[in-house]
Amino acid sequence: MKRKSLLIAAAAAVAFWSGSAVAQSTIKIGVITDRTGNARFYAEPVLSGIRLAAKHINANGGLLGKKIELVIEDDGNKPDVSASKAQKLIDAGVVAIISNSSSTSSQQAQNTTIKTLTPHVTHNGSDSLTRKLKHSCFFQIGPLGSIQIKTLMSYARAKNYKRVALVTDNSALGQIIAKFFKIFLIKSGVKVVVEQVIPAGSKSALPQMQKVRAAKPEAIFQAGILSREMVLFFRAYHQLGLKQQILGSFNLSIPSYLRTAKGLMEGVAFIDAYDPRKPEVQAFIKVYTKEHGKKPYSLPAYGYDDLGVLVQAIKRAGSTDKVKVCAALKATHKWVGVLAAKGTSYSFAKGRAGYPVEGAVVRLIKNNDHGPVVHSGTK
Amino acid sequence: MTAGKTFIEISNLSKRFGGLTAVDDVDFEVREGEVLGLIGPNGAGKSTTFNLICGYYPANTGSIRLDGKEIIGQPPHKIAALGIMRTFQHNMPFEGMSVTENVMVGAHTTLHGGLIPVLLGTGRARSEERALRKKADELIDFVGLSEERDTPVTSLSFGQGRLLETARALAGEPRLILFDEPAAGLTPSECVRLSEIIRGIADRGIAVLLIEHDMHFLMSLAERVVVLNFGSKIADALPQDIRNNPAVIQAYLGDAAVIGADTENGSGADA
Amino acid sequence: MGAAIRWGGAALIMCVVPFLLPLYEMDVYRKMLFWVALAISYNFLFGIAGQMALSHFAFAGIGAYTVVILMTQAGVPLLLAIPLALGLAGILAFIVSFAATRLEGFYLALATLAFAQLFIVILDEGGALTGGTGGLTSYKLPLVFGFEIQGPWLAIAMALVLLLTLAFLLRIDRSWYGRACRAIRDNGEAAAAMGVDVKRTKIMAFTLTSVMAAGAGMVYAFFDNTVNPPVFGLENAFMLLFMVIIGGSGSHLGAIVGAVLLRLLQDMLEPFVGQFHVMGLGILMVVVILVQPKGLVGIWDDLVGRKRAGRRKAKP
Amino acid sequence: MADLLELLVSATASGCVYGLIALAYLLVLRPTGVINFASGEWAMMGAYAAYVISDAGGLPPILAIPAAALVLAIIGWLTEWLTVRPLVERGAGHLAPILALLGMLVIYHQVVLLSFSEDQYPLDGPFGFGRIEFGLLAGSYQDFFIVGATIAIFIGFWLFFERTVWGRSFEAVAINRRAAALMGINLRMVTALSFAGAAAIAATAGVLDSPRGSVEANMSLPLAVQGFSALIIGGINRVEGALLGGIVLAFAEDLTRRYAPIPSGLALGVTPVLLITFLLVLPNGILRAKEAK
Repeated sequence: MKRKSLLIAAAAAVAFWSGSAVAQSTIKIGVITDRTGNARFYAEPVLSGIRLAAKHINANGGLLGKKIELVIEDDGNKPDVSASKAQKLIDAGVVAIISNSSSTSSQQAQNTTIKTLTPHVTHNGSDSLTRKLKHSCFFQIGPLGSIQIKTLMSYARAKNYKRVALVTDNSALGQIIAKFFKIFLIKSGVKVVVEQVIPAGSKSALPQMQKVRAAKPEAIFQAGILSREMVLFFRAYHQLGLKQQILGSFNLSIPSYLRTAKGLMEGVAFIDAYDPRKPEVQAFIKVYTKEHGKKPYSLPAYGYDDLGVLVQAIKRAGSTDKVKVCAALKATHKWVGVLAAKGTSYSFAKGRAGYPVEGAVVRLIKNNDHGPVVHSGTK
Repeated sequence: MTAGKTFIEISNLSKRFGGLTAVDDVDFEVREGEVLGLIGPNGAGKSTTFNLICGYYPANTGSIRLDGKEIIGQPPHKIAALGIMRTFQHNMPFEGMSVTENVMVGAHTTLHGGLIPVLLGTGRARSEERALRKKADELIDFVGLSEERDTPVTSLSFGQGRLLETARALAGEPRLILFDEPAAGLTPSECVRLSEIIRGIADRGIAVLLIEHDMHFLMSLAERVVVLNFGSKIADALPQDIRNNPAVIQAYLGDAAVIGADTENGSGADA
Repeated sequence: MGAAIRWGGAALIMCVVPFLLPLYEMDVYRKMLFWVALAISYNFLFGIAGQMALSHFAFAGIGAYTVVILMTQAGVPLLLAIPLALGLAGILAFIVSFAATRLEGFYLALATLAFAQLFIVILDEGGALTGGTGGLTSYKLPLVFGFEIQGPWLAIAMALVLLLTLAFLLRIDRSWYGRACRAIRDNGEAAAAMGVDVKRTKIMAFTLTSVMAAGAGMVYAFFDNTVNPPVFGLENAFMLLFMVIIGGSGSHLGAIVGAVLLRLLQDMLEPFVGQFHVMGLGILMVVVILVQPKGLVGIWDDLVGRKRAGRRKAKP
Repeated sequence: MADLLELLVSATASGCVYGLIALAYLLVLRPTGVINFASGEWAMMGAYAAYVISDAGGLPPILAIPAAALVLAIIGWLTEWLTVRPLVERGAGHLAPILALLGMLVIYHQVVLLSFSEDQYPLDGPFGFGRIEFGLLAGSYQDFFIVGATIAIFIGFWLFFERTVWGRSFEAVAINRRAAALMGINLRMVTALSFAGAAAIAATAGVLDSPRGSVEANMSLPLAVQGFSALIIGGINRVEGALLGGIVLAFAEDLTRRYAPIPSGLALGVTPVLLITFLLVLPNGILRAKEAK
């Protein structure tokens, strides 16, 4: 019995003994995505954007004369698996890694990329991803929670809100966005009179929204990202006859809300990460529609820019050497991608979160569709 | 085969379940090394008395004294540690364990080392384990299961299971073993074998308390018989006197023929 | 003497291997060791002591979080933080174990599942102490005698925890205590009649194995230098159960086989079946339960048994 | 006051959904002794079935409910036939079917996850979400519809168990399988029908609940947890216990969220705390078993 167990343990250990010989005829970019877990439905559209970008670049002569090869790993949105998969990608010889599952998973994967000094890019919008870390080669390209709230605040400035409600859910990202919403609301002298969480698995948001109603806020800031729970939020809002303006995060730009919360979102202001007035966006829409036969929204654009940022850096670095790519990424200055408002551009020169502070736009839901841009930037 | 001094003394024992008095002011005693029969019609309170002795239920009133010390209120495992072991009416082996291991569990109360010596793997812990295994093997030989040592417990026959339970109870070095209808369900030859074993147990100086419906089996073993009816004791006498006791005959009226009849087959299970 | 050589050999191999492996394989290897360490202690609790508790992974989380919080927030040195974290896990386990003495079968599963849920709620709402939903990150193990413990050295630490756990469990399993646990699993009433203190034995089994889980969790906390609630959630609690069942519950070897197999499954199967590899887990579970309730080691035993029986027949 | 009454209407509707899931657990648990953690998956699959039926099949919502229940009844029956019956016939222990069903849970979940391309789908209720008032009681059509449908289902089951020969035979099996078999009751049929019925009821719960939010794969685990919590709170011995447990649980959750002075995230602890308390203090739940007749 004992001998058997030990033998098995030893055999398993030996089974790992394998080398990795890499012949580089392509430029490998690693993607950690979620195809089996609960972030799958957000990760897949982003992945389609990454793929589209790779196809587009390869069709136009490739990168440094080589073709881009995407090496894709599934982490099932499990943080510890994500860290292992990051290592697997690095061992497979990728130049850089794109993290495309939840921010918790990206966070755990960072630990591997820090140790190996591998360029690591994600569109996760959590401020804490870069604040907590001393990772010099980690870059966020999505609008941070802080940028989203600043943009919303600037949009709402004319309305001069003094007392607002803050509603979110109990997902990791929803909590982090809410945290930054709160910090900036307080900074701008706005009082958060009531804070409510609609946890996953709720059957109704009525108790929370009654509390919101009782606190008589002038507006409701919405930071949640769980789709079902957000529908509960909208339903309770209407059932309780609330009339306050709702100001929501980028999450409400996901089109499936227009189907599940049909008719419930009229007039809601939400952050969008891209600006349809921009020529780059129009071009992206054309390419995407040709490929997939339907109009894209911001999630595929996140993926498109994830790769876009990396590619422009590698081009400037003129090499796939990690240190050089890192330096080039860091030196990214005034790069214009699909994301971000007209007239703004990416610069990592100052920090590791490159989404332009003025880059987010506010749109309103009109006729159950994403309406025109009503505001952009934080000024 | 002479009974020694009294070591368990039961007095004024009563147990009620809701409105039903299952055991009503019963008293009797068990002497060292004797085989004491406990009989009575169905529902007379025999099994309840058993379970009171083993500590499964607390008694409502009365006392059970072992060497003069009250044991009512002690949980079953403490009672076992005091030297009272039992077998079950329906076999209850530990199915996931070997025959030897089953018997070794029976010796649980005789072990003295704690967990620390086991973890340290001290010589004493090891020698205790070796001695225990040897003792278990001897007991398996004693009940005649030597051939079945490696058989999975689940494939033992019913009679073999009964023998296993007997060996398991003996492993605890008990002063008293309670048998709950041991002959029920056994073949005639198994009955003979078991009654030899029970006699052998008594010869070792261990007292036996025997509930049994098979009067032939019981009468051939018991040195003294206590009869219960509707929870009360109605007789406490030598086997030969029981057969002629009018109160007992009255109690068994419906089953009068059973008393003294030479039943070849064991009577059915006590439902 | 032979035993010492075998254990020493196993320890040597398990400690040398991580230095030979490429980094990814090393990382998978040490995480696999973590799962194996949890699976063997869980096997003792579930397979041998018969307690279907779903709190085991939560205790790994308690160990991990406690040691990190003690070191990074309270400034407790490592050598003191370890016993303190184990002690806290032990006390909590001792309290929870009273549920195990009152509840059986799936009722115990439900109660411990509720405890595991409660643990996650507390982590999520713990504010700065637990880092909330994002967990704690970017801490580091302090230098031990000027030496930085990381990478394969953590694999060694986990290997030692695993071997210690295994040695511990094998010893008690083959003693009076292991027999008492099995007896309670098979028939609590009969065990009590044999003088086994059912309550005490159950409490001990639950507390001991939970502390072992906490020990493994403590090492795990420094693998990626981050701990967060999703890792210690219900999904992994059930995964542990699947490992033990598929490998063969009640068997130490089974637990090891189950943990190694399921951890490797997602890496071996994924390249071939892609998104369907998680479903493979469910299918494997159903098939094992239907075909061989003793798990994969049961199949092995059957094969060996048949071969032996065949040989025995052939001889005379 | 108006707030409280409005909350109670909505909480009652939530409680009814929990109660139906608890009933799905109960229907399997009583005759077989098996707790089926996949009940939450059945509810989720029922919601997806209703979506497909009403979206692609064009059936009106009121007909999509029985249609989804029927689809799930078939799945429930197949589940029993494939994974539980072989185990029962082999005489495997109580735990084996529970574990096999856990395996099925993973399979169900993955099949749904991989068969649909978006994370959520809308499902319409038969009467929409208009507001309706009965004196002081006010709530949405859907809430009142959930309550009405649930009461009808529970009355139906109560009558079935109390008044019909078939129902009695289910009860007999629940009390003693062997004795019931000796009485000539077809155990196989009873078990198969229990699973089919449980799946249909779980599906109904999913279909009733989904219009309030949406149809999505993630809805299964919370429903499974809330369902068995309701079951334990109400007591596993009586059909009406399931409904009572569900309503008590929903009230506890919603009233805590509304009135307790704690962060609303911490209110998530209500369910596990209630579950642990009931298991340890009142393991038979609120409703005791009826005295044997």
